[in-house]
Amino acid sequence: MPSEDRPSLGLRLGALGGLLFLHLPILLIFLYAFTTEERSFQFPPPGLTTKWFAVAWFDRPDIWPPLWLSLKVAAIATAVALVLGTLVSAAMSRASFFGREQISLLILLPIALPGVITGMSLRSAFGMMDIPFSVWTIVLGHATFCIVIVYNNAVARFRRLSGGILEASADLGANAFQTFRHILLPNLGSALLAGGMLAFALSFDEVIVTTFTAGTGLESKTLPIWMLDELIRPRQRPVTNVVAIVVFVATFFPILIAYYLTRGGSETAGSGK
Amino acid sequence: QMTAIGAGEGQVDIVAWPGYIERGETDKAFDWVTKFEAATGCKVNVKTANTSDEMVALMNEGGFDLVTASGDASLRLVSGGRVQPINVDLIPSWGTVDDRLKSAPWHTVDGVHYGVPYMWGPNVLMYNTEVFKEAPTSWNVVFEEMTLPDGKSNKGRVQAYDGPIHVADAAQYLMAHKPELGITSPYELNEDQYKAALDLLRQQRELTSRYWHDAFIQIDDFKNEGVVASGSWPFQVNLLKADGQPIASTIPSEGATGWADTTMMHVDAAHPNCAYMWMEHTLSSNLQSDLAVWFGANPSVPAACTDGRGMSTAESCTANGMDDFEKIRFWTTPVSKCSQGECVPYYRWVSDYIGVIGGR
Amino acid sequence: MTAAVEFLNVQRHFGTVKAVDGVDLTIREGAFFAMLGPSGSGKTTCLRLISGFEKPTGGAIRIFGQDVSDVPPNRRNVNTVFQDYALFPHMNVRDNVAYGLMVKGVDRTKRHAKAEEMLSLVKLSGYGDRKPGQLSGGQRQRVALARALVNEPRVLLLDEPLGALDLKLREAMQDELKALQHRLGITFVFVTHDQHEALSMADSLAVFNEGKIAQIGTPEEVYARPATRFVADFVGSSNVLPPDLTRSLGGPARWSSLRPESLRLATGGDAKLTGPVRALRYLGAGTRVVIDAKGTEIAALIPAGQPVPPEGAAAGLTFDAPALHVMEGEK
Amino acid sequence: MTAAVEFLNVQRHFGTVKAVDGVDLTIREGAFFAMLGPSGSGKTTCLRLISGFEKPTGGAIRIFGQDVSDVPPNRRNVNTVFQDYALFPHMNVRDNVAYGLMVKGVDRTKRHAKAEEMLSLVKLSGYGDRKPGQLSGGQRQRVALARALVNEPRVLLLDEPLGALDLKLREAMQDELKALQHRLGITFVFVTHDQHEALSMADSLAVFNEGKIAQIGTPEEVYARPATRFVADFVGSSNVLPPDLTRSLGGPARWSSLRPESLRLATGGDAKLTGPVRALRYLGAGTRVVIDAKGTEIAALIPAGQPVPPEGAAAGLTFDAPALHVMEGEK
Amino acid sequence: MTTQAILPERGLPDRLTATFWRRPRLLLVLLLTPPLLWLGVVYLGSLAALLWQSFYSIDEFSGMVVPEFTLKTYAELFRPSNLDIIIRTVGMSAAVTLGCAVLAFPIAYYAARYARGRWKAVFYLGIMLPLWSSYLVKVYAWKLILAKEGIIGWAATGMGLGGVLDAVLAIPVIGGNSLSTSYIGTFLVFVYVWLPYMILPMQAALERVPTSMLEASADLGASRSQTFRTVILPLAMPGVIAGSIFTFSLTLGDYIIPSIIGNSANFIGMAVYQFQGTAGNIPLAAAFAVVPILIMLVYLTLARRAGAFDAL
Ligand SMILES: Nc1ncnc2c1ncn2[C@@H]1O[C@H](COP(=O)(O)OP(=O)(O)OP(=O)(O)O)[C@@H](O)[C@H]1O
Ligand SMILES: Nc1ncnc2c1ncn2[C@@H]1O[C@H](COP(=O)(O)OP(=O)(O)OP(=O)(O)O)[C@@H](O)[C@H]1O
Ligand SMILES: [Mg+2]
Ligand SMILES: [Mg+2]
Repeated sequence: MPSEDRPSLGLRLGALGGLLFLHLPILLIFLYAFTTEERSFQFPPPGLTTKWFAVAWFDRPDIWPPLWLSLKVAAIATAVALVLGTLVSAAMSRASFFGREQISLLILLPIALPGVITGMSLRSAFGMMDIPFSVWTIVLGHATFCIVIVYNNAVARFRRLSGGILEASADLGANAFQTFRHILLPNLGSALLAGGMLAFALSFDEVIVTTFTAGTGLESKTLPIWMLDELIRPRQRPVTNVVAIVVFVATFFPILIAYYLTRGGSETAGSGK
Repeated sequence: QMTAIGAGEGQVDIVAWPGYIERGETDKAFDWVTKFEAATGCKVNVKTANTSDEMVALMNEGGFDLVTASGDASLRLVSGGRVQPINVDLIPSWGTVDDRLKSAPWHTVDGVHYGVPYMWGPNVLMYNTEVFKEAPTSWNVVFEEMTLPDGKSNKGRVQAYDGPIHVADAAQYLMAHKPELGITSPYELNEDQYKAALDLLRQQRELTSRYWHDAFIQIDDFKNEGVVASGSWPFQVNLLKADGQPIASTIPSEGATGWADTTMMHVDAAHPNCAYMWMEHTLSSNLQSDLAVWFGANPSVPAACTDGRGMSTAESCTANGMDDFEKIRFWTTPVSKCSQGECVPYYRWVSDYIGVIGGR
Repeated sequence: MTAAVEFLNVQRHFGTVKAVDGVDLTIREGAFFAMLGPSGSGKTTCLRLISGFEKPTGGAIRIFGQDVSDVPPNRRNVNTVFQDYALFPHMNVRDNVAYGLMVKGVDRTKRHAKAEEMLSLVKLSGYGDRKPGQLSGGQRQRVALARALVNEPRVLLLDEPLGALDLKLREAMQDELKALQHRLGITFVFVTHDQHEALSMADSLAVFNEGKIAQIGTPEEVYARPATRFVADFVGSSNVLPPDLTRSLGGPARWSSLRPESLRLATGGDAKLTGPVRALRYLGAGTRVVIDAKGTEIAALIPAGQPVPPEGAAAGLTFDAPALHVMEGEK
Repeated sequence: MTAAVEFLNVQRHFGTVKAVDGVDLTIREGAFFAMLGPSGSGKTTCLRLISGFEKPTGGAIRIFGQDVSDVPPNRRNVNTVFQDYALFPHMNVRDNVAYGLMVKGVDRTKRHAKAEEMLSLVKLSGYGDRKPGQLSGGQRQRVALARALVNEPRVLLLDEPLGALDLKLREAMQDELKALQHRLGITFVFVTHDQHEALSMADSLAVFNEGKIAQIGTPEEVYARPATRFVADFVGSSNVLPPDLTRSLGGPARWSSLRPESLRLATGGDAKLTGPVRALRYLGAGTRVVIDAKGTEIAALIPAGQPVPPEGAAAGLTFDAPALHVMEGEK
Repeated sequence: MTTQAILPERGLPDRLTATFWRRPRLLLVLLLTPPLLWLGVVYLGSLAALLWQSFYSIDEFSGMVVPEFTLKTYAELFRPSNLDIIIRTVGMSAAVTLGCAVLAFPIAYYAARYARGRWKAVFYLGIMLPLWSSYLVKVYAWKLILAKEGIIGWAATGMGLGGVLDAVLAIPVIGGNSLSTSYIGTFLVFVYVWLPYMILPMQAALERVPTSMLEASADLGASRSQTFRTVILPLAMPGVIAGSIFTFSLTLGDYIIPSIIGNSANFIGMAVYQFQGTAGNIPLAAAFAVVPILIMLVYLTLARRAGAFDAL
């Protein structure tokens, strides 16, 4: 487009409207964290109060175990996905080899197949092998679809990374491990961060696979499952909104930081070319 | 079968209907778990299930000790071998159980008891009192298209239960309005009777904008979706009333289906001692009495109405239909062998009802 | 004196592609050796065989007399200036240059001192704190050079290091590189597809064609006495004469070459080649005149200042007999 | 004859960057006009002003006499061959070429016929079904050319179209372009930073420096009589002589230029410039000898075949008086 | 010169490096083994286990699985009411994908082409943040928005547009008593929750379209809309397809949204969930699961041909 090209009115409205569409329901979630109703909502809210924040903080010890569990599951799943995703993307970025296409399909499968199927097949496999439900069964399910997220980010970066810098490192006397530590990791870092963040977010908010791979006890109730229970069984329903918006607000800055990190990263990585 | 109760295992896992096992979290006044846990050291873990089918599935999968199974699930569990016979001698309060329930066919097979009666009640017709100044007298408000007292059609303003057992409600309606079909029990339908019931349900599909299987979503729908009448449980009625909504319930002239639930024990129960302790607790504590008030149902121990161990009173029991036992046709699993000879079995109810909801 | 690099019948095939197909080569120590050839002729592959990024599928490679078939790139004291420089984008210039020392475990102050020394060698003192992204093309090129030199390699490989620079900068860098090699005395192996660059910089060059060496020798040898038609044509835009034309000009019935600058306009009757002028190209330092000598196009370079015949006019060209070079490599 | 393109004191500033800073320019119809200049001198911006992708911040542009300030790019009958070709990767070659006709609504068979015609013009008949990704650099360049020509533009803009090609291919394409322009008679505006290319192809050229035109004229004028030191230096590697040296050689006390090829080795006492030989560069067609004439480096091009003094030896150079060109543009 | 031409080997890392250099395949195998064990054995193994069960059947009365090979379950899958479910779900998935594509395009296009500096960050946050706010809470928020006495109804009445809303709801099949009990509502909520998954790959694809391509098109006489249709859209297509893999598959398998918003008619996800979880009919659930697997495999094959994998 010419440098003085301006977006047309229709495009601006479309883009702005789209963003609003994405955020209006979230505003509503904010609003209903302050409603005075306790059980089920109606519009407009009959009154506003801030007491639910206090209630969530002081009176609801049942929030914390699911929150920690979700953080733990997401952290472990992300870590596993980071390792496995980086390994495949490293392999896939190398010269072609037999079965490459099939592997790329396989990596994609857990995200391309609906979550019910992933969840149900893992569950029936657990059943057949008599694996008891635990944190690890949840992690197993989550890591499976997180790999592809990490992989996508890493493989794109590998593609952009000029192969030259890895050879340059070896040429200057670095062994494979030094090259990994000093060249590959710093250049891959921001892509892994972005992939990791997204994977974490997905895992943190996952319900569908989790309902299949989590046991029934309290100790395997992740935050989304807790929310599901809360929502179909309304007591102090605004508390779920409070939890949702606290998570939302808490993630605002990490996302912003990740944005600036990955943006900067893509620029420097591109300049190697 | 157990012969003696040992020390508790520290926990008991129960599959239950929503609202059945309260520990004072929804309402501080309703708590029949905390004391049990304190007394026995058995921690109670509850998995709620919204339909009988879900309960059967959960029990088939295992990992639970007890289930509050309704009549449309209990026999399936027995014949599937998922539950074990109960040694009533190990339950000291067995003798206080309502005689009408002690050997009810939905949990007693060949004289062997497979559970302890828990609670029973009718599927009432819940309605909005602003629309119905007077209680509707017939289920026709949810089955036939009509103009309601507020002058608007009932189309889109009624709901029905999202479980195949709802076919029985249709059959019961036909019992009264199409006697020529010769239906004697809504759970025993031959092909013609079954077909007529399905046709009625298809007609109902036109009126129903959403089926309910989740009690709380139904509550939301009565509040926000303009739903004014539906088959329901006293539980929702009570919650909505407590919220100040213009809601009431009735048993119309055709009668009502109802549920009678039994606490049954899994064959592979991992915590049998706690399970027995819980079964005893269900009969002897404030549970029967308070649950009856909470859920709007009837205790299996008649004394619970009057002995002041909980909130029930003789009046509240009467209001919940303690004396209507004979009028209620309790959920039982339809089987192919029936008093008419050949009946449509339950698995066809399942798939056909999915079809009806899908508009077929 | 041992040879710095030796190729003994080296082959590198990729499936059916014979990238390098039986190359014998000796690069003497301290040489400025150029590899010249069209795109795809196997120059880069040869360089990568020396640095160890490719392995020969046949033959052997020796570096300072030692067979290197089992020596991975990081252990060859041979460094490369990559065509795209391949600077590490996340490190500043100083760390880039010091990288080779860092991986060897040289301590921080020492390696930074050495890096500064290298940077001043390539006239970039004071740029140590910049990131590669903040440098111009020519500066990046010099950082790449400094980085490759920091390990004091015994052979420096340069893969078209000047390809991405514009003409002015390129000429300046050519001079610098030449001076640097002079000063350091390291063996330079330089890949290019620009014949001017190869001729003016190398003291020895190999012309590649389709994975084979077409000719090897000094620039003067290769330019003035091309062995084959391919070399004659590729190294400078020579006129290639078919056997019968060679004979009619007094040579044997063989292919021969005639450089445009050795031709001049005939005055009077001394014309050896005649025909109409087909094309004129002004080149600043002279004009290129192409005549059609009975089907063979012959180009002559007429120095600036001399009169040039108009397009279409008949013209005669002449040359001194020794300028006609018979190519031994062609039958 | 109207001018094809006219710039009247055109300016294009980006914030504080004066990319084009007061350019007056007239390109006559049918010309092969080159814009030459170092990187960042504003050549591309000028081209984009003609095609309409930039709007002048001052001055006016006329195309065939008509002011185009209000005419968007798609309505100017001016087409561009982009530096990176910008072929549509999702269309085959034929559809790429026919694109300009398709958007005009020409029907399928007609536009395909025309596309084939264009492809044969650029010698690519039979390549219509390939995707751009399956072509070599030179072939892509020709597709871009065919695509730009299909609309029969009255002005064709070429932004360094040969920059990405290697030397051999580039020379071939230069000849082809030149021939094509000859045949079609369209006005070509050609951007390059390669002075050889500009000199040999253009019949008129503008030398840009920092957003301004440093000199405009025929290649001969610009090469032989540079107006400023910048031009002398940029267009061919001229020797630039400071005023006192000019005067000592018999000229006025002004800056002057002296082309290397107009210098020759002095035999006997006719040396006008003397000094030690600083550098020798073999160029095939000759050798470049640089002497240090009292602080000013003077390069001379000695044709092949003549004896060349060794490095370090004292040498004398001479020239014919008219070769000394005094630059009017410098005080 | 004193340095050696060949440097000595220093310890294990160097030795391993040399081994990897001599046998590049070895490194490849080492890299691929852990992920392939995970995905190939654990994941594919589980899928196979599931599919295996689709050849079992269920005892109709007790609900216990009969572990004997039979095709009975597949016969059941082709019952009209089950076919309805499949068609309904695939139709909804296609509609949602289309809806997402249409809605995502302006956002992705603006973010890729025009947003600069701070606005770029705003767009990034604007797209990413909804991903971080609980899916369930969002869905319940929509229930309130779409309810008969919810926000849309309230706003429509307030603005005197009640008639428009009624007219929309009166459309046969997709209409209903209220937005929250109609297919329109289900569609809206699906589009909403999956929209970011469409925007991200689309934006990435659009960012890769070089500006010179658009200039070339304008230069050749194309108007904005012609450029859009003939250049931008085809070049952004791999991104759209990549996004559609997400939106299509996510819709195909979701069971929570249609059970909260909509008219109670089953979707594949619900059916699978109910047959497996509620009804315990694992064979039928497994047979149902085969449907999306087949659909997605075909879809992926086509997508790969369109080059969408590179755009993911
Ligand atoms: N890894 C590879 N796999 C397959 N073929 C290859 C590989 N590397 C090089 N080739 C082929 O080998 C031949 C020689 O390639 P090489 O890169 O050595 O040429 P070059 O002379 O450097 O050309 P250029 O001037 O274009 O860089 C080419 O045909 C190339 O396509
Ligand atoms: N859109 C823009 N915004 C800001 N500055 C610009 C823009 N376009 C060009 N410039 C600046 O204007 C000057 C002239 O740029 P232009 O691209 O015309 O140079 P050029 O002569 O074509 O150089 P090159 O040979 O490198 O292509 C440069 O300093 C450039 O950075
Ligand atoms: Mg190369
Ligand atoms: Mg430019």
